[in-house]
Amino acid sequence: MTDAMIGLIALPLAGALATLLLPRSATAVAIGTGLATTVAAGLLLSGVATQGALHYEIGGWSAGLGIALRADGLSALLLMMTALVALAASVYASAYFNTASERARFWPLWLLLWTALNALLLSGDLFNLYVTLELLGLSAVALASLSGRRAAVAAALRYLLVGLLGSMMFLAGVSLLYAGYGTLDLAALSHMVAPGPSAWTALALMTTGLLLKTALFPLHFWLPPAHASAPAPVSAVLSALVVKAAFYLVLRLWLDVFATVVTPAAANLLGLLGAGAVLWGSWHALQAERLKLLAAYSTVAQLGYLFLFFPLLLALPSGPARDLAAGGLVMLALTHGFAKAGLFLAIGVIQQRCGHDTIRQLDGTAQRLPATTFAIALAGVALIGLPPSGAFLGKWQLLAGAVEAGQWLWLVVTAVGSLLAAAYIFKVLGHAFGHRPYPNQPVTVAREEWPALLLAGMAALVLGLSGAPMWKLLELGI
Amino acid sequence: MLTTQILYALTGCMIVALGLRGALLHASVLQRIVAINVMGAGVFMLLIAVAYRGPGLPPDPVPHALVLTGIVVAVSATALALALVRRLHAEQEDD
Amino acid sequence: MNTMGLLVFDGLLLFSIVGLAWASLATTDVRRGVILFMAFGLLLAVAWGRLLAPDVALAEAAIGAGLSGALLLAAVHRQPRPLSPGATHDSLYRSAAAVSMVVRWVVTLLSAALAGTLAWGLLHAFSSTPQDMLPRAIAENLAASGVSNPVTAVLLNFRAYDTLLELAVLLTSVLGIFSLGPATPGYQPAGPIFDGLVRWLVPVLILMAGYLLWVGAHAPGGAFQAGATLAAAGVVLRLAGRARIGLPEGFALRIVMTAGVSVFLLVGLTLLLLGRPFLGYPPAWAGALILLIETAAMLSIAATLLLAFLGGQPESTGVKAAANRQREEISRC
Amino acid sequence: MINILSSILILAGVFFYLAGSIGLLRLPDLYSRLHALTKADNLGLGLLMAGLALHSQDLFTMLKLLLIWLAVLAASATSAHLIARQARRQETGS
Repeated sequence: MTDAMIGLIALPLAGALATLLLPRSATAVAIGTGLATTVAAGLLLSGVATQGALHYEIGGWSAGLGIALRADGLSALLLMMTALVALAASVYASAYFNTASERARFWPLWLLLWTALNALLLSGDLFNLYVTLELLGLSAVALASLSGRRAAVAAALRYLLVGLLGSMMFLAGVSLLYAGYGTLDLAALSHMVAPGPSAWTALALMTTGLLLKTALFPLHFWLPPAHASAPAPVSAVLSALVVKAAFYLVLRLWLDVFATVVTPAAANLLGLLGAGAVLWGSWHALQAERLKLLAAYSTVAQLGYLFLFFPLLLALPSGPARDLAAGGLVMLALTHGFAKAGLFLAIGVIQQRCGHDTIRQLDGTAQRLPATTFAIALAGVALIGLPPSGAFLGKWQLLAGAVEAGQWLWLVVTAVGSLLAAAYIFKVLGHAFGHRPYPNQPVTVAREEWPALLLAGMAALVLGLSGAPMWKLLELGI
Repeated sequence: MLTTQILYALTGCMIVALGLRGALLHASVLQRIVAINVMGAGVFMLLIAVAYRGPGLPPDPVPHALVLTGIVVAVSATALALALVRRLHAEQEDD
Repeated sequence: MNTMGLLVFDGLLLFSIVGLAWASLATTDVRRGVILFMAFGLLLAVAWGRLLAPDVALAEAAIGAGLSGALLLAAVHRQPRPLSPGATHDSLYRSAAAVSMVVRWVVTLLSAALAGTLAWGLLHAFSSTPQDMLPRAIAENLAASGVSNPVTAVLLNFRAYDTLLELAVLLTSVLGIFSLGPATPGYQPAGPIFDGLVRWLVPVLILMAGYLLWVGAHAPGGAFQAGATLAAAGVVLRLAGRARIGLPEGFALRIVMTAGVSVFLLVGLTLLLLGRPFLGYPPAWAGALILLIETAAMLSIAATLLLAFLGGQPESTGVKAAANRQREEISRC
Repeated sequence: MINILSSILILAGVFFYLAGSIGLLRLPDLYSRLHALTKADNLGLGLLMAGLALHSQDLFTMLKLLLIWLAVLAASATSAHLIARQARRQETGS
């Protein structure tokens, strides 16, 4: 099973090299690599489900001297989501890019991004995490600027500089921890870290750096332009996976490594910022005139929900109520990943077939692109949090936890945010189902619409029904 | 506590702050890139100071290796940022 | 007296370093800022030497000050005129004048608070006895690592996985640069004096790169310092206006760019197939495998750093020669 | 004896460096500044290297010090030439 961990890193990395060296068969190599990587993620998930948390010492050196890879329920689930979303987006991308030179530039960077995501989710070492963050940041920026258009390049540049600032803060925190405890191994640190000036400062620095990267309000300013001007499959992965990788690290640090250091007051601050993100992001999504911008602002809002869980998880005593809240958090994160990827892919189809993504001019899209419109509707169900989507379960646990902990503010924020989400989704659907008769015949573009439909369907239907096994898996984790 | 270690570590903190301030305030994007590099150098100084054990004693090699990696990562990021700047200027001139 | 002298030296050095950092960021003349930043990098190299980190000092001088400086200076050169700061970036960022005094003070206080907190945490960390279990573990395992320079042992054996990913970062950066456009036009052929310098400097740099690579196993040096030196040879050739700067073309170029990651990964996976851990070198083979990986890494590092300086994928020489005749060259030397 | 000799050499080297730096700051135009800087610094570095070479244990270190001096000599001569030529071109307005 531990070989699956190496596979998750070595396969996409080898694939990146192969697509670079063999540009003519790059698409076939990349899809093959994607399938193999997805199999590895499945193997790891089943391994964690049967054997519990796994770890692997690279080079055979004990953790601390060397670098250890670790996988528990949380990271195995996120790795599986990464594989499914990235595979679907790969199939989509194989039809999306028209010219051979575009494809030759896209595939190596794409597989490097995938490598970075897997490496980050598996890493058990602080400095190694910094390297994976940089690999992730640089490959994401390179992909976001792929079109070479001015808006995309300007957004990518800002994305890069903000990301670097975040990495530097993270690295400053790492230095501080190494000065205090003499190790970079996360597992060892979680036993050693004690409340005190160096732990507080390190946590504050690393969290600030990661919040910049995960675009938590008010540090979200760079996200909408970058996500809205990237090519569709790239936007999908940026919104669904890349920001979530930084969120995963915040979660890992707060609930695992620094569990003894974090205070309810600090968690409340994160919760308040999350509330700000929900309201601000949803409001701007409602105001957006372009579909991609709407989706990007919706990402700001959806990340906000995830931070609402922090004060709850700190307030609730460990026990079934807290476990359920933690499960709800993961469920919400997974659902958003699938739904947002599906949404961005569907928007990409509209943009390519209709030549624009202006919401006001969508009239009749439902007649011309029925499958795409259906994918948007399914993704919308998940973004609003209607049953039977996974987000419904997630938000339900959020509300239950808030009631349990007596923190009513989060209840109000969730309700308002969901109403706003319903408003912006129905606004889009309202235009898409516009009454104006549309002369064209319905179009289906299978290789682009299937991935979008499957991802959205996963979010709206499958995840909600797979709650029980997932809860069990998570108990092995955090 | 070693005086040398503290002296260099505190200087590192100052350089980090100078870099951060420049990165947030500068209008010129090239100088923002320089500022981020300065900030990185400050962090590297912290690490090298942490590694120092005193005159005549072998320093801890781990932070040295980390800084070497960090320097290469920093130059990679700088190179990409400068390529983006160049492309942006080319696009602006086309307008 | 000796410690007193060292303290004075430290004080002067650190004062100059902070002063240069301040000056490089305080000026509104970008070119001046970049040159001061390069001086800052060189003094940092002295500081690393003072703190007994010669490996880092070499890398800082070659990469941090040298190549970063060259990249930045080339970028300053390419900036569209007028060079007055703010004016060219209005569309992107608020101009300097528009940033109000209040914002300036808030950011300054914020940065000062960061420095203060960081110092507070660090002093606290220093006040406890240093944690020496990791250096001790390295010393104990050094014999099995295949090299006797502990920094090389950490970089290429104990934490080899970091270095593998770091090479992937370099590759990513160059692929990103490639996708943003072709290389910048070359420079005019240099005059006789500069050309004379180049003629003997380049062989010396190549020799030095080989030496640094070899010596890295037991003394300061290694693939990164060697790769940067090799890249510097290419940069000098480029500045002298040579058409050929030692980079291969087409498929061969892609091979050189990926050699570091490829060889690293192949070694790691082969060991896995032979029943050892991923990247777990057998002690008897470790020295040879590290040298193999470092050689490939040096070539990739040199190629990627040089390509970063070119700012894109070089056109093949035949095309370039034709284009050069028409193209207006930037005069620099 | 060796100690005293090397100290004298190093102090002399430092003096030339100081003179060169003062020249850089005080002299009126680019050419004279360049003149002061390169001449004085090259001599200063040579003296410094000679002083250090007396301290070195083996021949190899001495050779390396000599090599450093030669490399700096060549580099500073070339860069001084390039700077001066560029300045002259700007003056003549070509």
